[in-house]
Amino acid sequence: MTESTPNDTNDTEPKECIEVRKIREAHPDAILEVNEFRGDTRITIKKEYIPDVIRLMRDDQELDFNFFSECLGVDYLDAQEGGYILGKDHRFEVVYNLYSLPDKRAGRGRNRRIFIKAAIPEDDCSVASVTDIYPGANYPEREIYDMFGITFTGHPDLRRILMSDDWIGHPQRKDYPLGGERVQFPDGKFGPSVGEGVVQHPGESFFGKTASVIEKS
Amino acid sequence: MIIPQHVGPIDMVAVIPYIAIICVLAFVLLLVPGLVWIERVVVALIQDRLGPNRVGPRGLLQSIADGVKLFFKEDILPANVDKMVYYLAPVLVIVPALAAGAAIPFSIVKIRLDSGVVEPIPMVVGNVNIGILFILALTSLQVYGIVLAGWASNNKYSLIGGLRSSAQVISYELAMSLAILCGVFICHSLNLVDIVNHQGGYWFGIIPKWNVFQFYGLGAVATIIYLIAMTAETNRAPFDLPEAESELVAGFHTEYSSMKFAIFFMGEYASMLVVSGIATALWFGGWQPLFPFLAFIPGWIWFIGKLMTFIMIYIWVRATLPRLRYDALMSLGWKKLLPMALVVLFLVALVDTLQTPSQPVGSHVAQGHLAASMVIGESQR
Amino acid sequence: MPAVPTSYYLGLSGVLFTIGMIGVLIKRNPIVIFMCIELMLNAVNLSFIASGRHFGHMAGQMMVIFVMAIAAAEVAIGLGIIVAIFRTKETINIDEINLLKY
Amino acid sequence: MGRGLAILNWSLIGFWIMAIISVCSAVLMIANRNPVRSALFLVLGFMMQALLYLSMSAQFIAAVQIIVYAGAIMVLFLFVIMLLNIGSPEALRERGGLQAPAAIVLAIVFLLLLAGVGALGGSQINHLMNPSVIPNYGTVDAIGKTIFDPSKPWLFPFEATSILLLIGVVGAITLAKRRL
Amino acid sequence: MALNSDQLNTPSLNADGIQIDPIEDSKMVINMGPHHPSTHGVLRIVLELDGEVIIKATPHMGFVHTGIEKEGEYQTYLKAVTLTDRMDYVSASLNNMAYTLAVEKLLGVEPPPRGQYLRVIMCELQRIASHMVWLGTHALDIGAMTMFFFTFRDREKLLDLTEMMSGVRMMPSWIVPGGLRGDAPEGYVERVKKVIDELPRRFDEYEILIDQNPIWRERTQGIGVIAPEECYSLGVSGPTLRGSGVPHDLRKAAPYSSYDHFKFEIPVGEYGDVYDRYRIRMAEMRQSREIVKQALENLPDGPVNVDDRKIVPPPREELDHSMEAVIHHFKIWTEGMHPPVGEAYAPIEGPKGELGFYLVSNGSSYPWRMHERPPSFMNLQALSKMCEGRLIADVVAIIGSIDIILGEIDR
Repeated sequence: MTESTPNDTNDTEPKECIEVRKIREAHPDAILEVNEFRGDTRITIKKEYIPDVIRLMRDDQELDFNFFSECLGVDYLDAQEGGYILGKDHRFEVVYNLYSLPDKRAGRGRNRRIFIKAAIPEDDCSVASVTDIYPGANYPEREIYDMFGITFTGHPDLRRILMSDDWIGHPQRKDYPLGGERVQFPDGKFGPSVGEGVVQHPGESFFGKTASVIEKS
Repeated sequence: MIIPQHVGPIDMVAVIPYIAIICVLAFVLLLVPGLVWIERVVVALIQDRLGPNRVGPRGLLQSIADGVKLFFKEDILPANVDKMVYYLAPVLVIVPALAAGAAIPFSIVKIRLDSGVVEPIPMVVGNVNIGILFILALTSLQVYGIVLAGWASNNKYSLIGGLRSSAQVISYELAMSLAILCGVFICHSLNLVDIVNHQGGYWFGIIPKWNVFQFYGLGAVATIIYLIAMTAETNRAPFDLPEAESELVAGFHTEYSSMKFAIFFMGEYASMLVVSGIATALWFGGWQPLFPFLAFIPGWIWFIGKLMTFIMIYIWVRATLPRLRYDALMSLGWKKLLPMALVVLFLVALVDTLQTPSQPVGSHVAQGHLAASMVIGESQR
Repeated sequence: MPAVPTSYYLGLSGVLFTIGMIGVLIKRNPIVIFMCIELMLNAVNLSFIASGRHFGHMAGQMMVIFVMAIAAAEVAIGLGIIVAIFRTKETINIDEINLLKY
Repeated sequence: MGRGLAILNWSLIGFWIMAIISVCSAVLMIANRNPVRSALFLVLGFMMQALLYLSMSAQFIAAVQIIVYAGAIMVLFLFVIMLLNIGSPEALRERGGLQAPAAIVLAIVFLLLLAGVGALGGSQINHLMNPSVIPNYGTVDAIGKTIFDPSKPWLFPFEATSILLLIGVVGAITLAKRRL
Repeated sequence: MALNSDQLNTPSLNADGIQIDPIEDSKMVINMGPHHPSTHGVLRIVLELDGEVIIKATPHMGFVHTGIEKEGEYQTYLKAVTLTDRMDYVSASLNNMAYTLAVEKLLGVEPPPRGQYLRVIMCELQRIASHMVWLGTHALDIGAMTMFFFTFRDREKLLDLTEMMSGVRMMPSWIVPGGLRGDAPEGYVERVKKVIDELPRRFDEYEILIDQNPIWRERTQGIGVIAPEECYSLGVSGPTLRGSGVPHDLRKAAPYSSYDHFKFEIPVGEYGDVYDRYRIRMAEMRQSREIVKQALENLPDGPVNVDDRKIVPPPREELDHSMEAVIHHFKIWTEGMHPPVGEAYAPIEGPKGELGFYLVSNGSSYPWRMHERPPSFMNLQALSKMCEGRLIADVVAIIGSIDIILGEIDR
């Protein structure tokens, strides 16, 4: 926050925070977008550069993002209208939440948080894993894989983490069908559903009658 | 109270062992539900909560209700178990515990023989001259029930629990045997009736000549070793590793249900009672009263009172202490208790030899060597 | 009280010894073979005690004490060896433990 | 007791019961494929032997038999069986061949030999039905006094045995420990 | 399992027809959980054992996955508060707080001081309650069962306070965007004072029971050691991180909700073992009590909510005479609030560690993406590292010391 002095946004070359500057120095064409909102900086970069940029964040003495807070996925698909919201040209983003943890004893850390976002298009739903840089990315990446279907190349143990292993689909995608759970009501009819008729729910997840429905959608 | 030898056609002297059998069996088997209730109430008191209070007055009938429930529960037989061993294991747990009660004298009755002589007859099932050895032999068999239950259940938790438990029982049996041998040295007898009789009398008319006070504090050390070892021997907290529910679910009896589980439960409490009874008889004077002026209280009340004190200690310890870890348990048994017990045994033998110079030294040395050889023999396991 | 003749005990001892011997010869599992050896030792113990009683001599019981002590030592070492072999060879089949053969 | 009933005295009945049980358990032990069950049958046999010792008024030996054999040695066996996980019957398949018949033939020969020896030398033994009784025979006291009597030859072997046991302890630990 | 050579070629099958692997040097795989008493919920840990020594511990979770994050996308910002209660159910207010702070960050508002102080009081009381649950279950795992009853007895009193404030004992949902659902009731302050005056005696009681107990020390000291560097890279935070000697507390490092007004200390461990974590949580309970005490003493007067009718519904009495109030009331309850487009992450120091909510707003009244950074989830990653080479008995001590809540891990 101290490094990023607020500047006139109309300026074509706004004064950038140190993280952006460092990334630009190392990888001139990595950054897609820099977003400042309520004091937080979010840097969207091309997904090919993710391991390098994360490693830079960790290893650079001036940046010193020693603490891997988490990473999460976001789906920007507008399921009703089609297309992506907020004018994005990629469907998914993986947000790496890094923290420069102030450790007075070791004299480290700047008490600064940065959000690195990887832009991931729908047709190439994968990104390099950062587990070798931060081992703590293990579970969050598995969760993103589980929930969004984004594969992390180089992840040591990429399995579903929250859903059962035989689950079909990735539930937090915006186009994942909702409702239609086959609940038997007293009058013998099935419960409320989305759209017309009964949508078979992936809750019946064993590969069988419902699998084809989900895989088509 | 003095009983004549012949009440009607019955010869009381001959009948006493049978009365003792009934007493021991009834005491152990009836007290087990009572013990469960006592334990729950006392633990509840310590833990600042109500405890059983639903069934009967003050929850008194709770254990009976539990027993009825267990009796009518489905008897589950897990898949792929060794049926013979699986059914045998609970029996092997409870039988040695009950049988060991046979050698414990719990009271004395005075009988006026037909000749007019008043003879004190001990209430004991089998007044055998190797009573202590008998008890040691039976306690050493208890491990079978546990290890076989663990193995036969075809469950990893059970197996680990069974192995743990048997290793624990075996290691603590050594310290326990040595501590018991200290008592044998003090009393010069392997017969528990003789041992209790030896503890009659008072120093200065007030301090009872119990083994725990004998031999300049060595008796007390041996008693403490025995008490620790007996807690471990019965798998009770803080040595309740085999059934440490937070680690091994329920240890060796994870897969047991219904009455078989109840039998394990009863076996645990029965062996608690038995080892407490041994402690009472061996260290705390059995039926001997605490003070001479309290001699009017019958011996069996003294015995049960002392026994219940140990049960209370059991419960108190259970409510207070965390559980030991397994390796710490083993190192406590092998590295602390066993050497301590050996040293105490040596000192006791030394004091004994010095105290009684008139006797040939050989017999004491003999006892010491025999003890040592037994210990070494057991340590092979 | 009429006692059981000593020869009965000796006969029983012989039978038990023979059964133990058969076990040693036909079993593959070294642990069971070990158990058979224990059985044979016990048969011998039985004859010792019977003879001791027969002649009213303590020597029989003395020998039994020694046999038990030695059996304990033997079992400890023997089972230790079996466990060690299992660790290295992954098998305890007596036919396959022939390291010294070649 | 009448002469005709002498053969049916209680000691003898007890002996036959114990003898039959011990022989049966021994046979079952070697006939069983499951080592755990074998061990259990052996324990049963040991118990019977302890009872036989008791019937020969060797109380101390009987107690030690249970403590050492049933309580210690067999538990050790069970431990090893369970630790090596060879408890399941399939673990070790007994292979046939000539071994079993040969063993049985040998055993019969051996038994015949024993019987022959018994027939040759047993005549004196059979005459002595009642053993000579010495006071306190078989008690701890008698055994202790016998072992430590300097005039008898048992003291040195006894001490030697204790050293042997010590060696056994050290050896077992050395073998079992992966790294000392 | 011993196998003959011919058996090795044809792997043996068990009764179910499943192939049995030849065991490598007596390695044993044990399923700890999901129905295991000491996994604090339905966690399943696959332990690979060599004897009783753990070679590898692999946690499997998801058994109580309820899809709260997904559900949050279909609730208005105000209604989603109730979902957050269900994540870390033993300290629900702190979840509300983190979520609320994230929404407020999106909105760019901050409640007035009284609201902030009351939030702090609620959160710190819940932190104590959460640590009490932890202490009770942790001690129960290690075998000191009396502690469990002691802590739960005292936790009842803290839950009573929550009930007095919100009417609910476990899931208050009282902290909402814009402030609180309502002001503290009559007599709340006095009652809180009474309860917290008694707390130090209770804490002493706990410490008497186990603090110096040699068995407890032996079970906890030197167990589950983790270095600060490992904590950093694994994302381990909270008492576990402080146990390793890092004096990091978000209440100090990035003060929120006027935590900078209070004096308190960050307890730090030395060795990073289970005992240090236990000591830290004990010290934290005392520090939390201090914070509550200070907050009660300096509790300012005034409103508890922001004065913005687009965020906070108008008070009930205004509805009777103000048409505008009725419209606002209707709008806020049917449509909800509209934060600007943007993304916000608001971390707080939860009882288990850094508890943050990541919200993505597309300008509608529903969050586009609601994500919690679950501290237990991240801390659980350290389990495998802490367990290696230890015994089964240590696993339960270590799980207890990480203080996991499966509702939070699985969400």
